[in-house]
Amino acid sequence: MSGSIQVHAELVQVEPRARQRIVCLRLFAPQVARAARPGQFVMLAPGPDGQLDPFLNRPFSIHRVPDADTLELLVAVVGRGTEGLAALPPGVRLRLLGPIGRGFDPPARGPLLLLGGGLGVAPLFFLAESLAGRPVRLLYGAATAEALVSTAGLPCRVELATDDGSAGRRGLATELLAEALSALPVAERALAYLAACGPEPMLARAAALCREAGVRAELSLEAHMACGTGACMGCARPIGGRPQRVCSEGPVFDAREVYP
Amino acid sequence: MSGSIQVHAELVQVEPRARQRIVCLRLFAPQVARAARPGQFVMLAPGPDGQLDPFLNRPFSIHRVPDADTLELLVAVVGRGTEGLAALPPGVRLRLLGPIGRGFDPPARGPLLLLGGGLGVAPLFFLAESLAGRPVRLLYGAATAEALVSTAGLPCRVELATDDGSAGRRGLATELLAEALSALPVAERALAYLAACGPEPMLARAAALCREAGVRAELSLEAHMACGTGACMGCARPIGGRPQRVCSEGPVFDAREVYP
Amino acid sequence: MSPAPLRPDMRVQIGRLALKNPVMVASGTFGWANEYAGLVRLDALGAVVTKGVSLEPRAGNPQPRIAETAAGLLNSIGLQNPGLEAFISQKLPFLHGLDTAVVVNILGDTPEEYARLAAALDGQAGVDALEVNISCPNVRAGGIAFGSDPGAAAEVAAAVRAATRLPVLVKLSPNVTDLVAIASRVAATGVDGLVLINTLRGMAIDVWTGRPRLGNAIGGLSGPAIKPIAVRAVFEVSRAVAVPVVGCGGITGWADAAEHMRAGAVAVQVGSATFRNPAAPVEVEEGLERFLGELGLRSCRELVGTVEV
Amino acid sequence: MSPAPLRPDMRVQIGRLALKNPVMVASGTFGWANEYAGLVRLDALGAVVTKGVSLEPRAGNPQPRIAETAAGLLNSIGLQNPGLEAFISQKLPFLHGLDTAVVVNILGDTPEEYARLAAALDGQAGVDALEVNISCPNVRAGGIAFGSDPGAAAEVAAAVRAATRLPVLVKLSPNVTDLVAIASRVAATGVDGLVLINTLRGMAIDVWTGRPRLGNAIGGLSGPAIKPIAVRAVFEVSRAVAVPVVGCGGITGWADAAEHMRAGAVAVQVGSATFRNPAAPVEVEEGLERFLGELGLRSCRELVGTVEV
Ligand SMILES: Cc1cc2nc3c(=O)[nH]c(=O)nc-3n(C[C@H](O)[C@H](O)[C@H](O)COP(=O)(O)OP(=O)(O)OC[C@H]3O[C@@H](n4cnc5c(N)ncnc54)[C@H](O)[C@@H]3O)c2cc1C
Ligand SMILES: Cc1cc2nc3c(=O)[nH]c(=O)nc-3n(C[C@H](O)[C@H](O)[C@H](O)COP(=O)(O)OP(=O)(O)OC[C@H]3O[C@@H](n4cnc5c(N)ncnc54)[C@H](O)[C@@H]3O)c2cc1C
Ligand SMILES: Cc1cc2nc3c(=O)[nH]c(=O)nc-3n(C[C@H](O)[C@H](O)[C@H](O)COP(=O)(O)O)c2cc1C
Ligand SMILES: Cc1cc2nc3c(=O)[nH]c(=O)nc-3n(C[C@H](O)[C@H](O)[C@H](O)COP(=O)(O)O)c2cc1C
Ligand code: FES
Ligand code: FES
Repeated sequence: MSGSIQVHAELVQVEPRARQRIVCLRLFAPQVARAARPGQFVMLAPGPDGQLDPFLNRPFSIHRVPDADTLELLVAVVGRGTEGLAALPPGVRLRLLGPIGRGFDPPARGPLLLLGGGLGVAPLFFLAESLAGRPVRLLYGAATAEALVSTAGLPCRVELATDDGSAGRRGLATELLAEALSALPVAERALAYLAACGPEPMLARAAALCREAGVRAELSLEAHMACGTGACMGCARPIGGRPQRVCSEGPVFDAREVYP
Repeated sequence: MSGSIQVHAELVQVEPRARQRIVCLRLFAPQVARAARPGQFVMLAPGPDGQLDPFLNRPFSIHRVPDADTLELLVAVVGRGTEGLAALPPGVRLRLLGPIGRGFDPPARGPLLLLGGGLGVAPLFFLAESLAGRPVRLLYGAATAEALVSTAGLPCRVELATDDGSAGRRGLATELLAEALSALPVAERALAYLAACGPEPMLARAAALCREAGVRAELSLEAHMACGTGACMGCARPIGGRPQRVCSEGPVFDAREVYP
Repeated sequence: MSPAPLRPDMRVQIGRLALKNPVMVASGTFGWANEYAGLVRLDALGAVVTKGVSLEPRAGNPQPRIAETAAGLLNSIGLQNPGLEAFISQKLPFLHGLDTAVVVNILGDTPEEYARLAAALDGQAGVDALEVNISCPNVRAGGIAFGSDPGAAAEVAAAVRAATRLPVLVKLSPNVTDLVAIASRVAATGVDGLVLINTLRGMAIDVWTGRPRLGNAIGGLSGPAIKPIAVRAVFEVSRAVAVPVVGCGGITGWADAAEHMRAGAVAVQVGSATFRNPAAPVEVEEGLERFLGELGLRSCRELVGTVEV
Repeated sequence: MSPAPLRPDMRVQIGRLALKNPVMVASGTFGWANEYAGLVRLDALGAVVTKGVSLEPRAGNPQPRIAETAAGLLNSIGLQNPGLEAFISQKLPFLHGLDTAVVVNILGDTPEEYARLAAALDGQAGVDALEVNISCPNVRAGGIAFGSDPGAAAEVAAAVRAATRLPVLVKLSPNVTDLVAIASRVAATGVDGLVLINTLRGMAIDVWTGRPRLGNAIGGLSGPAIKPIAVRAVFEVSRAVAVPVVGCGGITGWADAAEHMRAGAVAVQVGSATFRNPAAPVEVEEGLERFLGELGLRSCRELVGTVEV
């Protein structure tokens, strides 16, 4: 039994969000917005009803819920589907299925670390905003300054890393994580928590670092999806010793299940 | 050897043209517009480059050439391709191949009759405008007044017929033709000429009437097309005793070849 | 007073299997139906066809398992399923509670395995029919071999038929030279109906990395892209065999279902379309009913095989 | 000074047929090439493959002959062609004048007809190779029968091979259970290459009128919809046979051509894509050359069969 619903969401606005081709899609979808929790995602039709190509819905993390009626998605334009979406005029209505899956499960107290690589930062905005008032550090890495999305206004401390040093630290976001973890007082480590989303090598490294430090970590995974409802088994992969579906058992998993 | 060229035509405007779903597409396509002759048509991509569905280009008669740089197409919204076209925003560039085929060949003198059924009237506007100053009568039939396109400003006499009598004569355009033919002085009949475009039963009736009256008639035919260049044989049908391609040997044929 | 227009009779009979309407969901595209509870009016479906069930659990193929193609997709799920026992204990109870027919899709590596599955499901409350998958292109042993040889296909069909009192549908693969020959042999075993088509074998490659877009390299093609092949298969087979044919392949809207039925299908299955619109099967049923009304037909059976050739 | 980047070597060899680049146009989609003079830089093509030529003229099938489908189309042209004699006198002279290879597609109802065509074309100036169409789904006699039986396919191939000194390509149909078996038998006759795939058999019906959307009811499916089937066919056959394979099916852009080549094709044919964009074959060649440059490959031959499985 899925907690998702399907609506025809109105595309309110398409806004560029980084110097590279990243756009923010703002959608009017009150029922989905109200039910959404950080780390969940939606399946969005790549075009209006009746369009047969591209055929499949696209999975996108819920980037922000700026008000109770609105969803924001942060979309990297990387292929035919996202190109089509970025070019749609406001007013179009698109099928949207959501909110989908198991989101992040941060502890009620203790230090909170968020690690985002590239577009993986998308769901961490929603998470950071839901944790406003608590001690949150966002460690955010991207290839270059051009690929960074502005974090202005986020209610947390933000540290940046870029591969070429064009913004923040030169290097990987996981290097920021290694430092942040070693700076954690040993007593606090058992209470601490990491939420990470990004490329798999980054997730693997983050999982290893957190295991060493004894910090609980949750990872948001990706997989090519057809249904987004748990029905097709398209997104299933071995996690914790059995096939689990990224769409319905995830997309957020405990790091020790993913990298045992 | 085709006289057509392929261009990326800019869609300048999409304008409703009848109470029913008929739109006028105005395209900036100077090279094609300058070469166009009445009765020729174009193959227009149903969407921007890279769109794989709908797949095939659509054939449309050249409706008007309002200035040397511009083509107007009169398009009935009847299926997936025309729905997509009618919904495109101005500024889009569409592949366009044209001008294509053999157009009308009216005589240098003598009375001229144009017969249009439904959207078949499209190319007759261009023809009528090219014959401005000569004695031209346009006989124009449609199902209802809602389906009629305004003929205001055309440099010819216009007579209307609708199936339900909601505009002009109640009945068929071929009834107007029968009257016009019988009103022609017998001496003028050998000089007279009919250009007809519309549904096949109308064309068949017009051909029969003209044959009886001894009036030369040219008919513009339709066929499902793939290439529009004469290469695929998709539009070929037996005409004048041999397979002829509507796209390259037509779309305008002598009535006696089509209905021997 | 003019009489209220009658709603067309949507009931269909596929051999001994009675359905309230001709629109089912296709195996593997609707899970075990519980995934769609709350999202779709399950009771509005003619039947739910389950994901394929084997005797033992199967883990399926490596990622990626889905690759989009022009107006379709490739999948190489690899028939992941929890196995017969877990199906009966964990999946069947929910299905049993639905007010719609339940068709269990079965697959095995030998005719005996098929027979054992059929026998085991015979007594189970909630199972209304079996659909025998001899056509899945993903599993090396079994699968493609049975589906592409008339003798082997008939052997599996006969084994299942003999092992159960349940209505039996056999789902055929389009990846063959002579589908009519296979269909005829299978029909002669006394099964209740044929379902066609399963996916076509296909492949896609990432040109930049040089790697196949599916972990399993080759997968099954489905979606609107294959509809013309499916309609042709339904047309040819339904004219050649006496048993009812169920059409499947590329149905996204009611008109596609009507096309399959005109070609000769007594019922249809909606597959990949559900991925883009979970409500697609229900919308297909509703649209079909309206269409029949517009044509003035009193029963959906009147549409079957009405193509004018 | 850094050396100017070398342009990749685009030449390919298909048995004894040498082409300046690997991008041809597919039979039946480019007429006799004269239709595209003035519209396309014909000399930029690797080869022109003609519409199928038979001994006698053929009038083809009734209208409609074209029906669009999802990301593709059905055609039932019915191999309309002016016959061998008129081809030689009316079509060949123009082709001969082009600075590109000319491959004549031939079709017959018996192996003897194929042999006569092959013999007659042998001496003709301007003919660089033959492509044997044993796969067209439109003509009842011949066509489908040869293409779907390994023995018959090999018989036709051997007959053509024996009747001519020209390089011979054999074009195979995907509408078969075991394409590799047919390909192997045909390859063993000593032909220069295999071309795959021809169209898939399909059908579409107008749901309102109940009439097939093609005058001939059943036709051949082509376009992007079938690309995954074509790529799979190229992959499987190129690994199984020693003769070069030419890929055809669903190519609209350079990336599709690269996909076919990674799968195992030494060269490609662009078919239906030309209908929407006459310049497609030339754009495919240009894009492929740029792509090879980006990958740092010195020859297009280095891309062939590089899929990592
Ligand atoms: C749970 C989840 C959350 C995601 N959140 C975001 C997000 O917030 N912002 C964002 O920009 N992207 C996100 N992605 C990735 C996003 O789905 C793909 O970038 C997008 O589908 C690409 O579509 P396309 O048509 O442009 O690319 P194409 O390459 O043309 O797509 C072809 C097919 O592959 C699938 N696909 C391609 N890349 C991916 C990928 N990385 N993950 C899953 N499927 C893929 C597409 O969905 C489509 O079915 C997320 C993916 C998942 C699974
Ligand atoms: C020479 C010629 C001139 C034409 N001029 C005009 C015109 O000026 N205005 C106008 O509105 N229509 C004209 N038509 C008809 C027009 O081409 C079709 O209405 C249009 O292609 C329908 O496209 P669709 O996608 O909306 O319909 P669909 O039914 O979805 O189209 C599916 C396929 O069938 C083809 N098709 C459908 N109807 C026709 C038809 N009547 N003739 C040829 N192919 C068809 C389409 O091109 C497409 O390939 C002309 C046709 C021809 C051959
Ligand atoms: C992801 C996926 C999984 C499938 N799994 C099965 C299966 O387990 N058993 C089966 O018989 N068919 C299976 N199929 C085939 C479908 O039931 C159906 O025959 C095919 O997809 C064609 O229909 P469509 O074009 O409507 O999708 C599967 C198809 C897809 C796309
Ligand atoms: C209108 C049309 C006519 C065709 N005629 C022939 C033919 O005469 N001989 C032949 O071998 N193949 C013929 N074909 C098949 C194509 O050459 C090609 O194999 C097929 O269309 C798949 O390629 P595509 O997807 O790029 O179109 C024809 C295809 C089309 C669409
Ligand atoms: S995408 Fe279908 S099960 Fe996850
Ligand atoms: S449309 Fe191809 S020959 Fe006329």
